[in-house]
Amino acid sequence: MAELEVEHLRLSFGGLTVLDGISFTVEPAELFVLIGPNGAGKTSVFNCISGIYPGKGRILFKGRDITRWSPRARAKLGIARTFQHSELFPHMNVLDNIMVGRHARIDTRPWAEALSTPGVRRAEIAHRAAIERIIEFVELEGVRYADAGSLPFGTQKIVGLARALALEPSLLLLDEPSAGLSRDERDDLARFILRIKHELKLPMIWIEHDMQMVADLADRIHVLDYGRTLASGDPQSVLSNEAVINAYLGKA
Amino acid sequence: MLRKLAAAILAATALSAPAAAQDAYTIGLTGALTGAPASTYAPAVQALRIYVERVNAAGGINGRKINLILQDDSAEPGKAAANAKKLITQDGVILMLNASLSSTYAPMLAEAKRAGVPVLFASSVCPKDVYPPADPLQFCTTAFAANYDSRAVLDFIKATAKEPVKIGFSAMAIPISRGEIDFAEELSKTMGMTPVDKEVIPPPTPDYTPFATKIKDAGANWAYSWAPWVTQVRTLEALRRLDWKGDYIAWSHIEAEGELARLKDDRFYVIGANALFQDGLPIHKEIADAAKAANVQYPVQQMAEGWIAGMVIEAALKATGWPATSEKLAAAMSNLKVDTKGLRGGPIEWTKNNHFRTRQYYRVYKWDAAKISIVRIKDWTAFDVK
Amino acid sequence: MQLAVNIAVLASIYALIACGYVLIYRVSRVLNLAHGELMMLAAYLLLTTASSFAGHPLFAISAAIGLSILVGAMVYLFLMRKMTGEMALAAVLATVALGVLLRGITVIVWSAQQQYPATALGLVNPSIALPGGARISLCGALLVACTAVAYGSLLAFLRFGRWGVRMRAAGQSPLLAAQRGINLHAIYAIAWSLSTFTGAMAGMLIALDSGLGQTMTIIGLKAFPAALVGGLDSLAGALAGSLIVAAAEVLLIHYVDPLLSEVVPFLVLIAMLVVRPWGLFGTREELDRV
Amino acid sequence: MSEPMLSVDKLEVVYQRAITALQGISLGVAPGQIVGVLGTNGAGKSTLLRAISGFHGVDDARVTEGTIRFEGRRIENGEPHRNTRAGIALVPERDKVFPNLTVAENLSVPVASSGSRADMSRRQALVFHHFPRLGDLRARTAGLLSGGERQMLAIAGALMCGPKLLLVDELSLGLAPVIVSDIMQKLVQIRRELSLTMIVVEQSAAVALAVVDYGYVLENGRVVLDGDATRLRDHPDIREFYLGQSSAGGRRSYRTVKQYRRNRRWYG
Amino acid sequence: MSRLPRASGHFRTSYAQDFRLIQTPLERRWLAALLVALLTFPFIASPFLTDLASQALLAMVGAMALMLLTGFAGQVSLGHAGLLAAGAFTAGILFRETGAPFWMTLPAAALVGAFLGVVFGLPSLRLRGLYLAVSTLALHFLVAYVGGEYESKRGFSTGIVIDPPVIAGKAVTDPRAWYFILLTAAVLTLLVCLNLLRSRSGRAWAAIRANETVAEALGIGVAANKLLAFVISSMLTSLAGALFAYYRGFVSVEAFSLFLSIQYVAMIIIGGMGSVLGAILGAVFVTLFPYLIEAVMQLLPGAGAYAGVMFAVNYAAFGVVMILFLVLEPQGLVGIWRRVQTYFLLWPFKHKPVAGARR
Repeated sequence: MAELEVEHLRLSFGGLTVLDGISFTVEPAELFVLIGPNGAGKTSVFNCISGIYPGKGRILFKGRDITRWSPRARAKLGIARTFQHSELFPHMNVLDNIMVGRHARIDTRPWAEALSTPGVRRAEIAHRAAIERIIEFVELEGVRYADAGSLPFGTQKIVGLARALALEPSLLLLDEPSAGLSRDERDDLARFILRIKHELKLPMIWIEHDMQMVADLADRIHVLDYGRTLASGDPQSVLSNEAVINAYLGKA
Repeated sequence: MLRKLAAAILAATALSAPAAAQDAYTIGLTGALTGAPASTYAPAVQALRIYVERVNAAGGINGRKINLILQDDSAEPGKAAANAKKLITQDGVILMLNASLSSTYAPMLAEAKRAGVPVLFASSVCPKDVYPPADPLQFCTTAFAANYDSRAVLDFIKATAKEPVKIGFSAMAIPISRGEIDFAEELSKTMGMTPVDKEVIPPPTPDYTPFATKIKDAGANWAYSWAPWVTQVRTLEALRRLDWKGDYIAWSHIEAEGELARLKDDRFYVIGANALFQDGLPIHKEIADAAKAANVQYPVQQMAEGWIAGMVIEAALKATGWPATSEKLAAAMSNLKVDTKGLRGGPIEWTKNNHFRTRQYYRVYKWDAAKISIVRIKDWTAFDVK
Repeated sequence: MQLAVNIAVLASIYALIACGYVLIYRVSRVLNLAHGELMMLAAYLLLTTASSFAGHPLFAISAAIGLSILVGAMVYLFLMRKMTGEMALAAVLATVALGVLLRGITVIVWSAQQQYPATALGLVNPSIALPGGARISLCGALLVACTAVAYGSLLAFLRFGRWGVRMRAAGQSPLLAAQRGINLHAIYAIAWSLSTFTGAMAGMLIALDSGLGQTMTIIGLKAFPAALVGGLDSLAGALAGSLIVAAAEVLLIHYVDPLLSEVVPFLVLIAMLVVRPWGLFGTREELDRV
Repeated sequence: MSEPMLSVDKLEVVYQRAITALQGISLGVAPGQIVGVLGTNGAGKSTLLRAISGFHGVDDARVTEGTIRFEGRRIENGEPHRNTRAGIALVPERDKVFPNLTVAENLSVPVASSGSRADMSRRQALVFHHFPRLGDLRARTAGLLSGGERQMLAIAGALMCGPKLLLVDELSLGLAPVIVSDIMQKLVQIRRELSLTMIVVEQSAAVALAVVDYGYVLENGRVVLDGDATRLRDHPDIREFYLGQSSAGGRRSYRTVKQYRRNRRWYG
Repeated sequence: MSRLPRASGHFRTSYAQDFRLIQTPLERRWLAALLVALLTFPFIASPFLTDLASQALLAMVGAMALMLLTGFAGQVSLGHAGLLAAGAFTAGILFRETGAPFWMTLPAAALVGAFLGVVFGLPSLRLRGLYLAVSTLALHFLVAYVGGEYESKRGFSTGIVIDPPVIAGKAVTDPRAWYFILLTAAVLTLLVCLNLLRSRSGRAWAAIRANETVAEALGIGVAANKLLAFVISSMLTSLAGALFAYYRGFVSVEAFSLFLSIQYVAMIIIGGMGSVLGAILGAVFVTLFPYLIEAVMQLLPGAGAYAGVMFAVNYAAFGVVMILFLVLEPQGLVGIWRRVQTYFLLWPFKHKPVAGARR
């Protein structure tokens, strides 16, 4: 059974149609890559899957129809994402940023928190330990207590990835994680993505502009253009598709 | 946190500097000296201040000076409470004065009761507790008196009106004014008048015409307002602009004398307990000279209220003797008779049971277009206060 | 008929004050809570010029207006300019602090006493009979006229005037406006001056009509819901909002309970915020995008 | 090379008094040149353009070291409107038009250094000549324009400032390649007619390298590579990273990245 | 929120240490000294100074509550005075109508506060920033209107008088006793705030404040957490209002004017946004400042000569100082405090190395 099924997803703002009937499925532990020119609607697909935009159509996750679910409920179900510009909370340190990502997995009550009951203390410490494993996983030990806003751009993107992982997700949405990274940082990123795929066995949807990374890593590619599907399939066939080359890669 | 302590220490050193002088009668006042209602209270407080300065310049009382400490509360009760606390604990006053809105009474009295310090309301509305049976610690010199005023007003209307009275009322939306107008409305019915309309007007009102329209449309031929001056006079002005021709009577606040001359309205009566400066009594000249010498900010016509408070305080302290304590002062005040030298219709007399005055006197004035001056319509009429 | 006149006068008062809030908010996204105090200051300035130019009321009025325009520009240059880039709340608080300062200054200079600039100018304020048996005071009529003229010329200026268009541009996107060669400081200073100018007109006319005291500031605050009901960034909205609030107020006074007039503007405001949070004519803030 | 019109020397820009966005950037632009600035997202390209056009109060950014000279005058930390009036006009990446104003109003906003009415109408005629589409849409509200029309309006707005130096930020962003190359050609044409100088910032190296005379590549706030267009086009790294072409087959696959932590992380 | 380990030579060896409020022995010693100072203060200071300190402590409770809402959860409120009034009126009305004792009126006030928190918070689901501030302002006027109507309908024209609370069979009137009651209230509020801020809710608020959309996508219930912030803040504020009523022995609408709301906003801004310490410093500053000016002006030569305008000058000076703070020190008192601290920590160096410096 497919992990995620998106059927006839449509989205429009005012008169502007952003998504015009997109359909695709993501299989377990699959690295599913979404490409397309700027403004093609890739991030809008993410916003629909994570529930920020009210898209029309159907979204099924592990067989359940989540189209009408709130973003919060979807997060609880395990849909985690990163953001194009990492969107960290700049005045919080790395640790707290990642802890925020774990919000949906913590279930302490505000009244108990106000009194800092032993239960709350235990929970906080346990989650802190869990966060530390993620910090190790993505090698952020050195910047744990640094304010997120003061970090270099590349590190911020990795913190964003760690924040998404903190949810212990069952589906990971990566929005242009490599944008703005240097070649070295891209190496790191590729390493982390492969580890997530092999060690955590997570399905991922990945929006990417770096065709080289896409060609090397993707299991399947889905091409969007002006809110429509242009092509879909394995990397080789998609990247050699004439229509894709014309619309997206251009005559460079 | 450390900073907090540092600030506290700084405050301590700064505030302990002006310690209370031990060889003077220390009295303190909290009043609305800034803020929206300041125009009613600030002139009275200024008059009181010059009065005290005059007494001190003349050698004080029983050989001791009066140390009058002023505190501003901007008519905010919280501030008044803090002021009262400061006056009692820091300055050690033996008498507290209030010249502010009625909302400041409760917090101030709470502090005064705890310390056993008497409170004198000067220029602020007299609370119920000064009427018989009086609270042992509360006193009042302010001219106006709830209920008695309306009685006097309605008596005057009844005596003056030539045709059946259809009366409209105007109050400000503050409890004291609303209460008085409600009382007057009920009373008017028992006196054979027809109350046709009652407007309770919120204080921040840019235009009074909508309210005046209702009074006029109700067909009133008389209107009565007992409220802060602004409400009284602006209701009248709005009525006149609507071409209303009826008679209008209002309480004679400290602003009245200047305003009668400004409005020049033939059918606008003011009723009050203070003699206007128009009467030209010797005491009026005395006040005018003192005000001129002190270079005051406010017109001399607004000084009478504070002056009377000064006269009463002087008499009370004289009777207390030296050394003075709050208990001795309260005792002296409970048995006091002060000659107002014509500023009021008679003396201010306090007994154990009555801390208002035993008799309240009223005079009615209005502008006379023919004479181009203010004229007295009705001389002192007295009401016994029970 | 009298009711209609009452509504018109009250709406004019609110509208003339409200457009000051709108002008500043629209251009610089700052809420000026010192508007009432600036109004009051202008009226007090009139009191002073009235005594300096005794016998020349027009001269005194124009001098006072000139002074208040200057005050508006100075408020921007010496205070609000320093607040650019700060939190919106801090900027609002700065205007509150300015209000406190101005209130203190007016008491120091002019005392807390109720004053009558009309008397000082030697002006009378007769009442004019209108058809239908209604009446209006001269100042009331002037208020309506001034509001009409002020709104007419402001709307025309913003729509067709070269600098009006630039002001709108600066309000929409200050950065781009600056990159297009517009001196934002000049624009903001103009906005403050204009706002103080309209506020000054309102303050002076109200003071001429009914006297001048510290309560003027509260009137300034009362017009604020009117501006919000219409949408803080729309001049036409301010006019409509003022009409709605004034009509609600006058009709409630007349037919229901005068006491309600105090809370009516805020009730209308809350109703509005629930239905259309950005106001009648206001523009909806853009959706957040990730 | 002739005397540079604009020279940036060891520029350093700090955001919010804490975050360094540019470090020691130096570049020069000769009159009439089109200079390209390439780099990935967050490399500091837009910051560089903004530093040249001037920071605004709310940016909370400052040039902390280095200089920017325009026609010999220092303009670092100058206010945007002054720099614009000195002859530098920017076509920003986002918020490039006033959405609630009409096209005509948008064009009447700019305050030019030589702002006589005749100059303005001459410029307006020029703009409508090059972008006839804008003439047709005169009364349309800018917020309702399509992406391409909006970009044209943004360029037109900048031209109305009467610039000597035109800065264009991410022209290709969100536009179809056909439209991009169209507008690019127009820009080249306008440059020729008005003898403008230009700096073009692009993420898409393909777009930029087609028109520029000289290019700089930025990475993490530093210039890592510069040279004329041919040199850049032929540079293996550019081919690999920005043009997405594999050079001579010797490319390392991401799939084969070493699965251990790179130890150079331990040296600062 | 977890903090950077500060003192050198002190390393964290367990996750629990990340969560601790007091991190180093030095901090513990300072805290102990402060506590001793606070406990002995009323026995050294005059009753008047004790009253001032009590006022400041009461203001701290309200300021911390507002800081929680505005400084941390990012929800701007100008209706703080309305909530204080609600608490005070709950205590006053219950006392007047039913003679309910202290220990019943306080929880009632908290409940009313919680309810009003939801009411005041509902607009925040649709409105942001200044518009939200204005909606809370409007609600403030409604609360004041209801309170005022109660006062006049029941004939309490000069406010509702409340007897001092009775604890252990004794009426509490002594300034020292009140000082300790209010100190306890302030310390408890401080602990509640710190506890919330270092837990899940506190992080959620910080996230919402920084970016609502991102917070929502991360699975944070934005609406629920906003309302939670309003409810907790309003409860604390209401309690402060009830304490005010008992402390001053009265309740009246006039005591809860718009200006009071503004004073509280001034406290958190002058103190320094987004810092509990800032709320405390701001509360102390705003409470004591008028007295300081007055004291300074009394010291000036010839103070008596301009007694007539002195209060207006005092009033204006408050405006001037607020302006100076806003213009010159946007970080507030806490900014100054941190600078001083860093200066001593780093001496003889001038700048802190940037955390997580670029590779």
